[in-house]
Amino acid sequence: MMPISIDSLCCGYGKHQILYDVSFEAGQQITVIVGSNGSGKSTLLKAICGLADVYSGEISLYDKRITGLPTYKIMSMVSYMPQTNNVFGDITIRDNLLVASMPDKPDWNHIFEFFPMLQDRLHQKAKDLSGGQRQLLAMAMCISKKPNIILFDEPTASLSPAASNMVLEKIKEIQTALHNCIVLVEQNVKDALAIGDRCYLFAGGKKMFSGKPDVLLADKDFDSKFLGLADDNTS
Amino acid sequence: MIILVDAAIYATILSILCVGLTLTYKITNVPNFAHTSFAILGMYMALIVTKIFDANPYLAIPMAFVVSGATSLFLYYFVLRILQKRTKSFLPLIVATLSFDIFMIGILNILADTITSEFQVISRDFTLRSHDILIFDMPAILILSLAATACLVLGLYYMLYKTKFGIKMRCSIENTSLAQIYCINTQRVFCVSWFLSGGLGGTAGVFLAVWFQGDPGLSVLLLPSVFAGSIVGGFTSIYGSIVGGLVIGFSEILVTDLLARNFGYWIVSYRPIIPFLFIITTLLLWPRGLSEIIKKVQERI
Amino acid sequence: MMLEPWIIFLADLVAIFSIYLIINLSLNLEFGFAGIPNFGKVLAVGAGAFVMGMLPIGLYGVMFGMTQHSIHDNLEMTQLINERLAVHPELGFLVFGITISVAMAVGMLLGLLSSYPAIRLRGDYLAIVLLAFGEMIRIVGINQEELVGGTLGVRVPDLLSFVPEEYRFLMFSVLLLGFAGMVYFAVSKFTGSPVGRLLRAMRDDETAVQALGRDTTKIKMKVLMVAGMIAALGGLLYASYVEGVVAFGYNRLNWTFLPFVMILVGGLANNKGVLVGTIIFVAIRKLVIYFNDGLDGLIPFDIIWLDYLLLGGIMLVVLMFRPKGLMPEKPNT
Amino acid sequence: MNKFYPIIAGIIIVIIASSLAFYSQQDASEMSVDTSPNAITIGALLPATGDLASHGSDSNLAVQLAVEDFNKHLIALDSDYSMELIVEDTQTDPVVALEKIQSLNSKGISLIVGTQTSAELNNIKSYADSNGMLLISPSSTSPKLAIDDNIYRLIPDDTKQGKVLAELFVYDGIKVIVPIYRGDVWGDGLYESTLDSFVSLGGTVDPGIRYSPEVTVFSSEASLLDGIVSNYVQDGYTNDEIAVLVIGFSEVVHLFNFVGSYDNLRNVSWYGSDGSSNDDAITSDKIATAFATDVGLVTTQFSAPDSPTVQHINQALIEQTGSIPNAYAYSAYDAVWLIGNAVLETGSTDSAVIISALPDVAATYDDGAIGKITFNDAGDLAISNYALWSIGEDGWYLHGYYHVSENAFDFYDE
Repeated sequence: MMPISIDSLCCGYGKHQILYDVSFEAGQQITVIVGSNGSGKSTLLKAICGLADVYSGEISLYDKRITGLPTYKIMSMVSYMPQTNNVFGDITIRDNLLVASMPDKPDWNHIFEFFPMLQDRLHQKAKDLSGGQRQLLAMAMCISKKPNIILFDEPTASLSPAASNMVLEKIKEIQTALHNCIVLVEQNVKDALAIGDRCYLFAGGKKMFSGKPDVLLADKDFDSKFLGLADDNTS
Repeated sequence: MIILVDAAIYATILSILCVGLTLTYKITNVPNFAHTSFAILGMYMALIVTKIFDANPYLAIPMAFVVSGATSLFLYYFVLRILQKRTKSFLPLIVATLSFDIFMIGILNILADTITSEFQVISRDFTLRSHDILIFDMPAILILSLAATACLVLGLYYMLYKTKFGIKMRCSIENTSLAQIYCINTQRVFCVSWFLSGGLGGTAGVFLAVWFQGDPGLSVLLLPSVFAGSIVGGFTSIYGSIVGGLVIGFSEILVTDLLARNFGYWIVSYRPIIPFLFIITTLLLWPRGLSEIIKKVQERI
Repeated sequence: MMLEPWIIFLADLVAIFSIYLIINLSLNLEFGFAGIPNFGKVLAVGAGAFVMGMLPIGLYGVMFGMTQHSIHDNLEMTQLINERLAVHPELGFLVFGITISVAMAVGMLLGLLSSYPAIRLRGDYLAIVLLAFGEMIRIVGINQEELVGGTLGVRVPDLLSFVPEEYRFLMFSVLLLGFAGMVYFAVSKFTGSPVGRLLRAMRDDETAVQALGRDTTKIKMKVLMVAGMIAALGGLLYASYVEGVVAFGYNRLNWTFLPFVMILVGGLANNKGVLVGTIIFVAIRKLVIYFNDGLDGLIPFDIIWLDYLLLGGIMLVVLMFRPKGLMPEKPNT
Repeated sequence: MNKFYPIIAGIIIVIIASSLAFYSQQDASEMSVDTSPNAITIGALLPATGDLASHGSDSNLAVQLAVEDFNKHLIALDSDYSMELIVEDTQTDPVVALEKIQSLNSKGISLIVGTQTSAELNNIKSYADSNGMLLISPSSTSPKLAIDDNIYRLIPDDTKQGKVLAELFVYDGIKVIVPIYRGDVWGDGLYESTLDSFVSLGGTVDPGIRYSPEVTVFSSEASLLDGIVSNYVQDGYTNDEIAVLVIGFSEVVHLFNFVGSYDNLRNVSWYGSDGSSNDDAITSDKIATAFATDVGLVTTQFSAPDSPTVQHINQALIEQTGSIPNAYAYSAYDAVWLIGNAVLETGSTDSAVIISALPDVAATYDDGAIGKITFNDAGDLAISNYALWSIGEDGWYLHGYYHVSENAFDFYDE
């Protein structure tokens, strides 16, 4: 039983189609999705969460069909960390975590085990945190319900190299500890592939490659192929 | 002295209305031009309770809260929610609330006609002031409207900061899609807010009935003052709107009085212009309202 | 000899349609094309009417050497003037021409005034400020008797005094249609030119237009001035059509809200849409007024309120089901 | 681009076709308007919302009653005529009033009762004149509209009432009048005429307070009024020499609720106008009644106070609204009868015939609610006696009477 299985999905926003006939599977491991800007990798995550318009195809979580369900219902099975605006800035860190674990009370020990730095900042407002800290808080919010599936949308975007390493290591740590299904969308290709167990390459809204990361990394033409695709898309 | 009491009552009632208006603007970004019609609906509830059931007007508050709240919810759920899905522009929303207001004028007039024809009760230009009671030798309306405003301040604080629903509400306001990601049924939060906003309007309406002269047409006349209060308060700050309502209420009465005594009584008939002047100056000079003014004053000091 | 009822109906419809078309075109210029939600449309419309109420009677007074007070002896004076104009129609047209230019200049100035907030504010805040601007004219008009007779209003000398009485309103409808046609032609030319495209570009992405080196502030000012001119013309024509100005009538419902509804019904940034929206709305409203007494007795409440329920209800339905109007803006033209 | 022209053309054709279709259907089936030669169709242009809604609804009911009564009268006469009524709401808005009169005109209705205010009348006057429509206003009192035209006004213009009020002040020994009045056509007009009359009789009139009809709460007005009155007290006038004249409609109740808190204002006499005469809104409110009795409020109202017609109207309207109608309702009632009688007299429903016949018809009409109707050259009610009303324990009572021909008062309760 696959945590996530997607069958020939076409989706987009309103009349703008983004993904074309994409099939996708993720197991209890870290699945990395790479691709250039606009290749539709983030849209895939949004489609799973019910935030994009699905035109055709099926999305199932543990064999349960979820296409068309409202977001707040899907989210009881999945945690999703958006790329930006992923914490509530106007409320305290404590309240952020409270919201994230509703309807239950947060398991503080579980959260502080992974993110000890949050412990003494509980009453700070989230908007007062630095960029890296904010990403950590967002991740903490994602794991507060101990979900079986976590979707990370470019968690390292706009972070310094040191902070992004920290974030990626955290993701690895979470997966090792919880043995759950993690889908990671990344621009930071090489670092992401290093922690991934399986990877997908998207371009122009279509799946170009899927398999072990080392295969992709080992591909001699990787750089040129990848960058070439990127060029195609940005031009 | 008397005028201060009068002004205090007017100002507190106004601030309750401003809170309702601000609440829905803050949460769903709709400047609700039909807001005062909920208050007029509340006024008629008070009339019905007082004249038909022969009870104290304040007993109408629960009924007014529910009826006006339900009307407000209707407007949101069946009109604005759908409209917001179809268009991103704010203008159809404004026009929709204005249209709803026209519709409400029809409904309120039918209600007034029915009250008169069925129960022979005067239902236009009515006032229930003589049904007010005295508490500690003061008109109950003064005590109750002050108490209601105080309750509103404390109650909203408690609700927004101490309850789970309050946190959900603040999250939904700040970032609707993120709130959905964290399993918050934002639609329900919005609906509750509209219900609350309408309910507050209805409650204010009961107070209005005891102090003002009620008529279906009052809604249009009251609207500028309510908007001015909310805007002076910053339009998105709930506490600001309470203060804004008080500022407008007191200024409309005391400033008119002061100006008339100093510059001549012809000024009195220009009174309806006061809220508009407040709206224009606030939005042009300090669009974020009182908080911005306070900040600027602090910087100077 | 009375006219046939259907001619009367059509003539009245054409008159109201033409006046609203002129005002709606100017609103569409501001809101549809330039994205400025002028919720104070009544300001320029009212100003145009006020000029019509003040200027001609004063001019004729000087011309004919009248000693009466233009406001206190207003009725007597207009009657005398109308008698003279019946003999000398050319004087009427001369004064009418002068009045139009003055009214348009005033409308332009008010457009300039509206541009002050329009440059500084956006969206609903701007709409509310302009709404407040618009309310001023009515309140001042009611309270300053010297302007247009305060609460009673004034009468306006009739340009068409030389036309036989029973054909006067029919003739005026034709005249109004002519004006509306001219305005429509001019506005279409304007919006069809590169300026129209620039306006729409500014509405959609102001920074991009600024990046191209265009001064959006100036563009907004110009648009508001042009639109103010047209709206003032509309107000002036209404005042001359009814031969009177009553400050009470220049309220936000009649001259701001209804025009917005009409352009939303028709479709923004599309002059043909505005034309369609105006005719549909004016016609529906006239037909509702005309036929609603036929329902008397069929509904459980006073027929009068049906007007409100229908007006409110129809607008809500249109907004909800055709939020972009009947003729939506065509992309990339 | 060009495909839109057919759409526009189509829409216009549909609209024109539908309106024509309706018309032809109407001629055939007499759907909404009875166009048979024996139908007297009257239009009523009265406000149901807006500033003067409460008066409009009284007049509206009175017009409906009059049509009912006149139809009974026609049956009694065994006449072929029958009377029909179409009521339109002007919303107290001059722009809407024009739309509504246009609609009436296109239905072929040119005998109209309305409008309530002089401002609306001003906006539709040319339209009515050009289209040869008769307008009988039950309540437009502005002296500035007193000219010879198609408009009749079944009400004396305000100069008459102003004079009565001034005479009353002199009679009661009042030296100073402090007016508080409604800033609309009616209030402005009555204020000016009272001022002129009283000053010419040697009295003093304070500029007073002109409040906006859009005012929602009377706190500052009450406080300012108190200030003005106390200034006159300080200037050495006794309380008996100062009076407040309130020129307003039902909002007077609201005002009384506020002024009651000020001692100065309780100690002087108060006078009112036809706008508040017989207004049950005052007597149904405890505070307002107590205040009015306290200050001995006296109000003036034109009309014959005790005629059977007035009692008939009162009875019928109390049944529907629970309160005595305002005075304009009597004029509205008479307006319908005048039109009806004129049709019977002339045997024509043509408005031009009716317009010219109206003064003669009025002269022979004796059962009017407002008494004997004589029009002056401008088509306004020429003479009217005035009743003086006061509030006692049992509500409104007739306090006195002013005979215009003798320029003298009769008081009933002294």
